[in-house]
Amino acid sequence: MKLITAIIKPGKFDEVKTALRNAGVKGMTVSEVSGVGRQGGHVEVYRGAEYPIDLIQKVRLEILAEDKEVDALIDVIVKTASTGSIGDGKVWTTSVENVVRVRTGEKGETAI
Amino acid sequence: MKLITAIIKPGKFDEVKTALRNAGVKGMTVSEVSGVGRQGGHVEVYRGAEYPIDLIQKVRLEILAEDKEVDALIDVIVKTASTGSIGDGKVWTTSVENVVRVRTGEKGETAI
Amino acid sequence: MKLITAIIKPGKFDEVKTALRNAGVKGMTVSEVSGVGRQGGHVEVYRGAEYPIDLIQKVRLEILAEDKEVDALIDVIVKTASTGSIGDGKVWTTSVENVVRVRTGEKGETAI
Amino acid sequence: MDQVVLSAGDTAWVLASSALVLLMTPGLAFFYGGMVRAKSALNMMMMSMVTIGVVSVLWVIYGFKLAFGYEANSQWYGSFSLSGLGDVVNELTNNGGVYPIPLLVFAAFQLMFAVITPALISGAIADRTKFVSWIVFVAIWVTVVYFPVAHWVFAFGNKEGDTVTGAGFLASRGVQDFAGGTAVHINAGAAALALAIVLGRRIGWQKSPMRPHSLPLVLLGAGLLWFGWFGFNAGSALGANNIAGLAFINTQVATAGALLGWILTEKMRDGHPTTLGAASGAVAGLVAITPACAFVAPWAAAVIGFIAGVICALAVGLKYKLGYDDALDVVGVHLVGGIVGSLAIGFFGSSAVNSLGLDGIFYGGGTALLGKQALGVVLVFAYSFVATLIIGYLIEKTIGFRVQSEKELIGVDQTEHAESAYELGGILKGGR
Amino acid sequence: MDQVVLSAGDTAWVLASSALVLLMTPGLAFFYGGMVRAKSALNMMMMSMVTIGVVSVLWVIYGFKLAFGYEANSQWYGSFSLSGLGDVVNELTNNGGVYPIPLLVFAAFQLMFAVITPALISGAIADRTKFVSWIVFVAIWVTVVYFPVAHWVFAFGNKEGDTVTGAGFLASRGVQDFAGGTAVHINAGAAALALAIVLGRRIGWQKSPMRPHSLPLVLLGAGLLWFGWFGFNAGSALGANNIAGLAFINTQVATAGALLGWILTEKMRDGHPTTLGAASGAVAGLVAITPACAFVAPWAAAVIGFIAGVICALAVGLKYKLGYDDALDVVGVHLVGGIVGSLAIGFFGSSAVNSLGLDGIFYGGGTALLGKQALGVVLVFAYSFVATLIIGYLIEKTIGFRVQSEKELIGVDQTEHAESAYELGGILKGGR
Amino acid sequence: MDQVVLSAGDTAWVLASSALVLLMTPGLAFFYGGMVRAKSALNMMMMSMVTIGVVSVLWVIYGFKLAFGYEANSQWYGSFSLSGLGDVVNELTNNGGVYPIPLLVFAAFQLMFAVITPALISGAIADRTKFVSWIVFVAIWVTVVYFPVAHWVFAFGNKEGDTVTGAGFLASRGVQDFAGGTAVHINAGAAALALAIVLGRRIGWQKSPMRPHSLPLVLLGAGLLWFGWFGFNAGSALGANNIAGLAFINTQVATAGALLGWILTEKMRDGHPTTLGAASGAVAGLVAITPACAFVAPWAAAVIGFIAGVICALAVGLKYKLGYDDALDVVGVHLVGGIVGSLAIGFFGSSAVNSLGLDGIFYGGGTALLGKQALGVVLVFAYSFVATLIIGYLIEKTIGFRVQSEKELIGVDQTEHAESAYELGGILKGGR
Ligand SMILES: Nc1ncnc2c1ncn2[C@@H]1O[C@H](COP(=O)(O)OP(=O)(O)O)[C@@H](O)[C@H]1O
Ligand SMILES: Nc1ncnc2c1ncn2[C@@H]1O[C@H](COP(=O)(O)OP(=O)(O)O)[C@@H](O)[C@H]1O
Ligand SMILES: Nc1ncnc2c1ncn2[C@@H]1O[C@H](COP(=O)(O)OP(=O)(O)O)[C@@H](O)[C@H]1O
Repeated sequence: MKLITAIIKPGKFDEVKTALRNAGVKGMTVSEVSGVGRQGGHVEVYRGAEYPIDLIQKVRLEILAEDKEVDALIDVIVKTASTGSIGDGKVWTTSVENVVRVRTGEKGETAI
Repeated sequence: MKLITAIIKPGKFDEVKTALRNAGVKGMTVSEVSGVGRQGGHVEVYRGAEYPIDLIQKVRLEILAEDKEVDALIDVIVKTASTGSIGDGKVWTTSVENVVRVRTGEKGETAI
Repeated sequence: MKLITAIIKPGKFDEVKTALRNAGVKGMTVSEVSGVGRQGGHVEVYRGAEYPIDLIQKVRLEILAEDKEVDALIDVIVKTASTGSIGDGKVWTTSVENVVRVRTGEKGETAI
Repeated sequence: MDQVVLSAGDTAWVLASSALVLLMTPGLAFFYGGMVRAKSALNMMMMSMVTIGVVSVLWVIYGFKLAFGYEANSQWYGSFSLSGLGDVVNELTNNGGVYPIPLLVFAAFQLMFAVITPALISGAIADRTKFVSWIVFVAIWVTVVYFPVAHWVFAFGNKEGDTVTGAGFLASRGVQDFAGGTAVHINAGAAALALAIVLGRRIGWQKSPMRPHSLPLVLLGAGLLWFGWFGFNAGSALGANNIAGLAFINTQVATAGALLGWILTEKMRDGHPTTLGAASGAVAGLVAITPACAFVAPWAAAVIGFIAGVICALAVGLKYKLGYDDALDVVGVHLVGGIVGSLAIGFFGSSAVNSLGLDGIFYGGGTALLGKQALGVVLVFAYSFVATLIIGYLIEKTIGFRVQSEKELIGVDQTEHAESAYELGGILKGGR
Repeated sequence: MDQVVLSAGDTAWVLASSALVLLMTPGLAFFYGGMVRAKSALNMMMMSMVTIGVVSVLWVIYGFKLAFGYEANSQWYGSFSLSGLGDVVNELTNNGGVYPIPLLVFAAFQLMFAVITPALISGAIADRTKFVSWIVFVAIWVTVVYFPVAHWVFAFGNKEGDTVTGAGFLASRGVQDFAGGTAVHINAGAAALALAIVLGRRIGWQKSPMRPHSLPLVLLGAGLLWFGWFGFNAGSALGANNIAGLAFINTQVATAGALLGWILTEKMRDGHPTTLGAASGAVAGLVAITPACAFVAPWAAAVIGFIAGVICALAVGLKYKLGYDDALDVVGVHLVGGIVGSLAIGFFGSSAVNSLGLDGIFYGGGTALLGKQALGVVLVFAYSFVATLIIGYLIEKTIGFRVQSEKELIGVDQTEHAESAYELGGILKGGR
Repeated sequence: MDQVVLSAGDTAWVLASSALVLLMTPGLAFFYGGMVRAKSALNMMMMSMVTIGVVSVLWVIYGFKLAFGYEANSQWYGSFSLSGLGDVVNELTNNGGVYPIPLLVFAAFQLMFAVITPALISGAIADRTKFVSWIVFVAIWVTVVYFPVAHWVFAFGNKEGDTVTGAGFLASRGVQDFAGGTAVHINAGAAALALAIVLGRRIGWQKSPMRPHSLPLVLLGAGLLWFGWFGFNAGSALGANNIAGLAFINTQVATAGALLGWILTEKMRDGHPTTLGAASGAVAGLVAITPACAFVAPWAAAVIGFIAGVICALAVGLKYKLGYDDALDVVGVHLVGGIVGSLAIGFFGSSAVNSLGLDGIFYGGGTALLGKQALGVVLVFAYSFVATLIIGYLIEKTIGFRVQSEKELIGVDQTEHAESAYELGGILKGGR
C-alpha cells in the first residue's frame, strides 16, 4: 500500500476531491498548510510598515491507496490540480507498511 | 524505527493520549485535519441556501516508535479510539530511516 | 529521494527557513501542529478552574530532498533550530518513491 | 394629572436609557457567547436574541398590564387584560405618582428589563438546551414569574385622585430595590439554579476542559453591559435629576471596585489576575449596585462593589462543591451579587443622599431596613426557584428540555441551528 | 422664530440620536463584514467606513443645502450653494415649522442618514468591487440621488413669516414616511439591485459555498444596528415627546416580531431557526417599521414586523430565481422591507395615535392613503434604480467598477487593501 | 447659586455623554487589542480595563478634589482632601460659573476623562509590560500628572459670591482646549513617549513582523471610540445647547476628513488605502478636533481633520527613524494629533461661532491666540514627559516595569494572566 501526499492550491481542492471520488477513492485526509517555493508571496502594509508574506496557503491531501491504483490517482490529481502557473504544488508517494481501520480493526488493503 | 500515523475522532483524543502515555509513549505530534470518507457530513443553511459540509473534523497523531513497540501501540490506539461507528479513522505505519533530536543532535532510537 | 520532516519551535521558524534557503532548498511545506513530549505545558485558569495545557505549539516542516542533500539539510535544521532547552523538536526522514510537479507533470528529482 | 407636564429633559434621558438597556441583551449574548466553546456559541447567543423577540411581543399583548396594571388592585399582579398601548400615546407615566415622561416611554423602559431578566438565566444551561424548549420556557416564565414579581417590586401603583391602587407587595412594604436587585438578579439567579438542576450536568463536566472560546468577545459583552447599565440604573430615576446623577456615579465606582476585588482575589488565590475575572468582576459589581445605587453614598458604592467582587469570585467555585452545572455562573454572579447588594442597603443605606431612602445600620438606622431587605431577598428567591423548578420539569417531561447526548457532543450550533460560528480557515473549516 | 426657544431636553435627545445613528454605519460594517468570506471582510467594512468620510465632507460643503435648502423654492432639490454651517450656529431648526433644537443638531442628525444610505448599498456588491470606484460612486450617488430624494421626502420647507418655501414633492403630497422607508431603504435597495446588475455575478456564485465567515460579527452588527435605530426612528420626532415614545416602542416590538417571523419561516422551510435568520429578521423589522413607526399602534407594529420578517425571509431566495447576485440581500431586506413598511401605513395608519397621521384601510380611512404610499414607493424606486444604473455603467465603462477575476479569487482584502483581517495562528497565517 | 436651577435637558445630555465617554475605554481596549499579536491581546485590553477600576476608585477617594477642588485656591491643583461626593448630591456644578447640572453628573463626566487618559498611554508599551507594575503606574500617574494637569486646563474655579477661586493656570490664561487636546491627548502622548523609552524596544522589533491579529477588532474599537467621542466633545459643553451642536458636527466632519486624509496618504505612499489606516485616521481626526471642536466653523473642522490625517499618517513612521518602540503609535496619533488640533485653533479660531472663543490668524485675530496655544502645548508636554520619565524609571528600578524576555517571547497573556484570547479550533488550540 502507498500513501499519496499532494500539495495543491486551495481553489482547486473541490475539483480534485470530486475527481478522486469519481476515480473510486473512498476517503482521504485533508489539512491546511502553508507553502514556500518558487511562487512569490505578497506584501501587506500596516501603518506604512511592509510585511512580506512568503507563505502561501495550500491544501495537503493524504490518500492511502492500493499499489495498483497509485499511478492512476496521481494522474488524476496532476491533471485536475494543474493550472499551469507556478505554485500548483507537488505530489509524492511513500510506502506504507500497514493500515488498520479503527472501527473494525481490519488490517491491510481492506482497511483503506 | 517507524512512524505511526493515526486519524481519530476529536472526542477520543484525550483518551488516546492518556492511553498512549500509559503505554510508555513519551511524545507525539498532533494536528487538526479534516476527513473525507464513508462517514456522512452535515448540512448548514444560510438564508435558505444549503451548504453541504462533507469534511469532518479529525485529529491526526504522529508517533515515532521503535520497531518492537509498534504493534502494541497500534493496538492501544485502535482499542481506545474505536466507538464502533463509521468514521472512527485509520492508523498506518511507515518506515523511518533516521530520527534526530534537535536539542542534542542524538540520532536513532535514543532520539525518540 | 527523501522526505525530511522536522518539528521545531515556532520562534525558530524564521531562522530555519532562511538557513534552508541559504542551503539551497527551493521549497517546503509548513504546518502548525501541537506537540506532546518531555517539555511541560502550562496552566490556564478560568474563574478559578485550572486547565492544564499540555499541548505545545510547534511548526512542522516537510522538505522533499535529493538523497545526497539529506544529511547536510538535517544538520542545518538541527543547528539552527536548537536552543538547548527541552522541546526543541525532532527531525526524521522517510524514503519517497516518487515526486511529481503538478504544474508540469515532471517526475523524480527534477520535480523537487 | 393636574400640574405635571411632560418634561423633554426627563423624557430624553429615559429614552436614551431605554436604548441603553436594550443594548444590554446583545451585550449579554456576547458576554455569554464568548464564554462557551466555539461549537455552541451561536446557540448561547440565540437564547438571548430570541428572548428579546418573545418578551417584546408578549409585553405589547398583555405583559405590560400584567406587571404594571392597577385595575385588579392586587399586590400580586397588575391586571389580566390587553396592554392597549395604542390608546395611551398621550398619557404620562403614573406609578405611585405622576412622572413627567410619556407612559409609552416608561413601558419601553420596563420592557427592556423584562427582556434581559430571562436572558440572564440562559447562561446556566449553556451547551445542552433545546432551542424550541427555551422559547417555550421564556414565554411561560415571564408570564408566571417575571411579570408578577416585577409588579411586587416595581409597581408603586396608579394614583387616581387621592388614592393609590395596585401597588406591589414588596414595593408597598418598603423593600428598597432601586433598579432590580431582587426582581431582576435574584429572580434570574434563582431560576438559573433551578434550571441547572433540571437540565443536569453537561457531558464531561469537570473532566474535559470547557474554556471560553473567545475572551475578546466576553470583554465586548462586559463593555456593552457596563455601558448599558448606566441606563438600567440611572434611568430608573425616570428623569435626569440628582438621583440619576447619584445612581450614575455609584454604578461606575461600584463596578470599578468589584473589578479590582475580583482580580485581587484571583491574584491571591490562583496567582494571576485574569481577563475573565475582570469582566466577571465588573458584572458582579453592576449587579450588586443595582438595588443600592440610589440609596448609598459613592464611597459606600465602591465598598459594596469591592465586597461583591470578592464574594462572587469565591462563590463561583461553589458549584463544583455542590455539584450543579451552572455553566456560566449565573448563580455565583447574579444570585449572590444580587443578595450582596440588596442586603448592603441595610448597612450602607443613607437618607442623607436620598430623601426617599432610609438609614441603614452604619447610619444609625438600626436593623429594621436590613430585615425588610432580607424579606425581599427570601421571597423573590423562594418564589422564583420553586416556580422555575416546576416549569422546568413540566417542559422536560413533555417536549424535553435537553438535547440528546449525541447532539450535545457534536455541538448545539450545528444540531439546533445548522450553522457554525466561524469559518476563518476559509478553505476547509466548515467549507467544502 | 418668535416664540420657539431652544429646548435643552429636545436637543439632548436629538444629539443622542445623532450619535446613535452614526453608530449604525460601523454596525452595518460588522453586519455585512461578518457575512462575507474572510478574504473580503475588510473590503466590505471599508466600503462603509469610507462612506462616512466622503458623505460627511460633502455634506458640510454643499450636501446639507442641496437636501434641505429652501432658497431655490424647488420641490426637487434644496439649493445649489455652500452649506455655510458656520454661519448658523445660533439658529433653530426650521423645516415646515420651527423646532426648538439648533439647526446644527438637525444638520448632524440628517447627515447620519445621508451616510448610512449609500453604505447600505455596498452589501450587494461584496467581494468584487474596486475600492476607488466605490468612493467615486458614493460621491456621485449621494449628490445625484440621495440629496435630492431626501429633499423630496424629508424637506418640509422653511417657514418665512406666513409662507413655507422649498418643501419636497413627496413631503408636500402627504406621502407618509416618518424616518426613511422610501428615502433610505427603498432608495438603497433599488440602487443595490441596479449595482448587482452592473457588476454581475461573483465567480463561483451558486457553485462554491460563500458562507458567513463570522456570525458573532454579524450579530454584533445587528445588535448595534438595533440599538442605533432607536435614534434613527425615535430621533426623527426631533424631540423627546409622545411621538418619540411611540416611535421608540414601535421600533422595539416590530423588530421583535420580525425576528420571530423570520426564524419561524426558517424553521418551517429549512428545519432550523438560524442565527443569521434572527439577525436578518431583526434588520428586516427595523427597516419595515422605519416609515411607519410614528403612525401606527404598537400592536400593529408587532404585526407589521412579523409580516416583514416572513416576507423578507422568503424574498431573499428570489435572487437565485432571477439570477442577480445581490450578495448580502440588500434587495430582499431593504427594498422589500421598505416596501412592506411603506404600504403597511396604508392599512394600519391611525390618526388616533398621531394627530399628524391619517387613518388607513383598517381604521376606516379608505384606500387614499395607500395610494399615496404606493406613489412614494414607485417614484423613489424608479428614480433610484434608473439613476444608479446609469451612474454604475458610467463608472464601469470609464474607470471600471469590478476587480479583475484573478484579484477576486485571491480576495479583495489583499489586492485592494494589502491586508488580511485575521492573524490568529500567529506563527504562520499571514505571518512571516 | 441663586437663579440657576437644574435643567433636566442639560443633565440628560451630560448623563448620556458620560456613558458615551465610559464606553470609549473598552473601545480603546478593542482598538489596541486588535492591533497586537494574538499572544498579548488580553494583556493589552486588561491594561485599559484595570485603569477604569483604579482611576474610578481613586477619583471617589481624592481624585475629584485634587483636580476640581478650589479650597486650596491654587492654580496647580485643586485641594488635598477627600472627594466627599456623598455630601453634594443636591448641589449644582460650579466651575467658573454655575451650570444647571448636578455636581455628581459633572464629577462622573470628568471621571471618564481621567480614566481614558492613562489608558491611552498603554498602547506604547504593548507586549512587554508587567501587569502589576502597570497598575502601580496608573495610580501614581493620575495622582501626580493627570489630576493636576486637569486642574490646569479644565478647572475654571468655584464661584463664591462675586469672586472665583481655584482656577487652573492654563484655563485662567485663556489657553483654549475645549475637550482635552492638551490635558488628555498631549498629556498621554508625552507620557507614552517617556514610557516607550523607559521600557525599551520589544524583542524582534523591526525584524520579525508584528502585525495586527484582528482588524475587525481594531475597527470595532475605532467605531466605539467615534461614537463615544460625541460625548467627549459635545458633552464638554455641559449642556444640550448650540455649542454642543457645533462641537457635535465638527467632531463628525473632522473625523471624516482625517479618515480620508490618512488613506489618501497611504494610497499615494504605499499604494493601498488600508483598514488600519482608516481606523487610525478616524482616531487622529477625533484627537485633533478635541481641543478645537467648539471654536471653529464646520468647514474648518473638516480641514483640520484632513491635515491631522495626513500629518499623523506621516508621523507614525518617525519611531523607526528615531528608534523608540511606541508599539501602537500613541505618539504619532495622540501627541501629534493633539498638537495639530491645539495649534489649529490659533489659525482657525472664530469668535463668530462661539462668543467665548477668539479669532485666530485666518480670522484677523493675529498670532496672540497661537502663542497661548503653543504655551499650553509646551507646558503640558514638558511636565508630562519629565514626570512620566521619573515615575517610569522609579518603577523600573524598584519592582520592574518590563517582563523577562522569556515571558515576552511566550506572550504576556499566558505569563501575566494565565489565559489565551481564543480557542477556536476547539480540539487542540489551548485545549487539552
Ligand atoms: N522541496 C519541497 N518540499 C516540500 N514541499 C515543497 C517543496 N517545494 C515545493 N513544495 C510545495 O509545493 C508548493 C508549490 O511549489 P512552487 O515551487 O511554488 O511551485 P511549482 O511546484 O509549481 O514549481 C509549495 O508552496 C510548497 O507547499
Ligand atoms: N483512503 C484514505 N486515505 C487517507 N485517509 C483516509 C482514507 N479513508 C479514510 N480516511 C480517513 O479516515 C477517516 C474515517 O474514514 P471513514 O471512511 O469515514 O470511516 P471508517 O474508517 O470508520 O470506515 C476519514 O475521515 C479520513 O480522515
Ligand atoms: N515520539 C514522538 N513522535 C512524534 N513526535 C514527537 C515524539 N516525541 C516528541 N515529539 C515532538 O517533538 C517535540 C519536542 O519533544 P520533547 O520531548 O518535548 O523535547 P525534546 O525533543 O527536546 O526532548 C514534541 O512537542 C513533539 O511535537
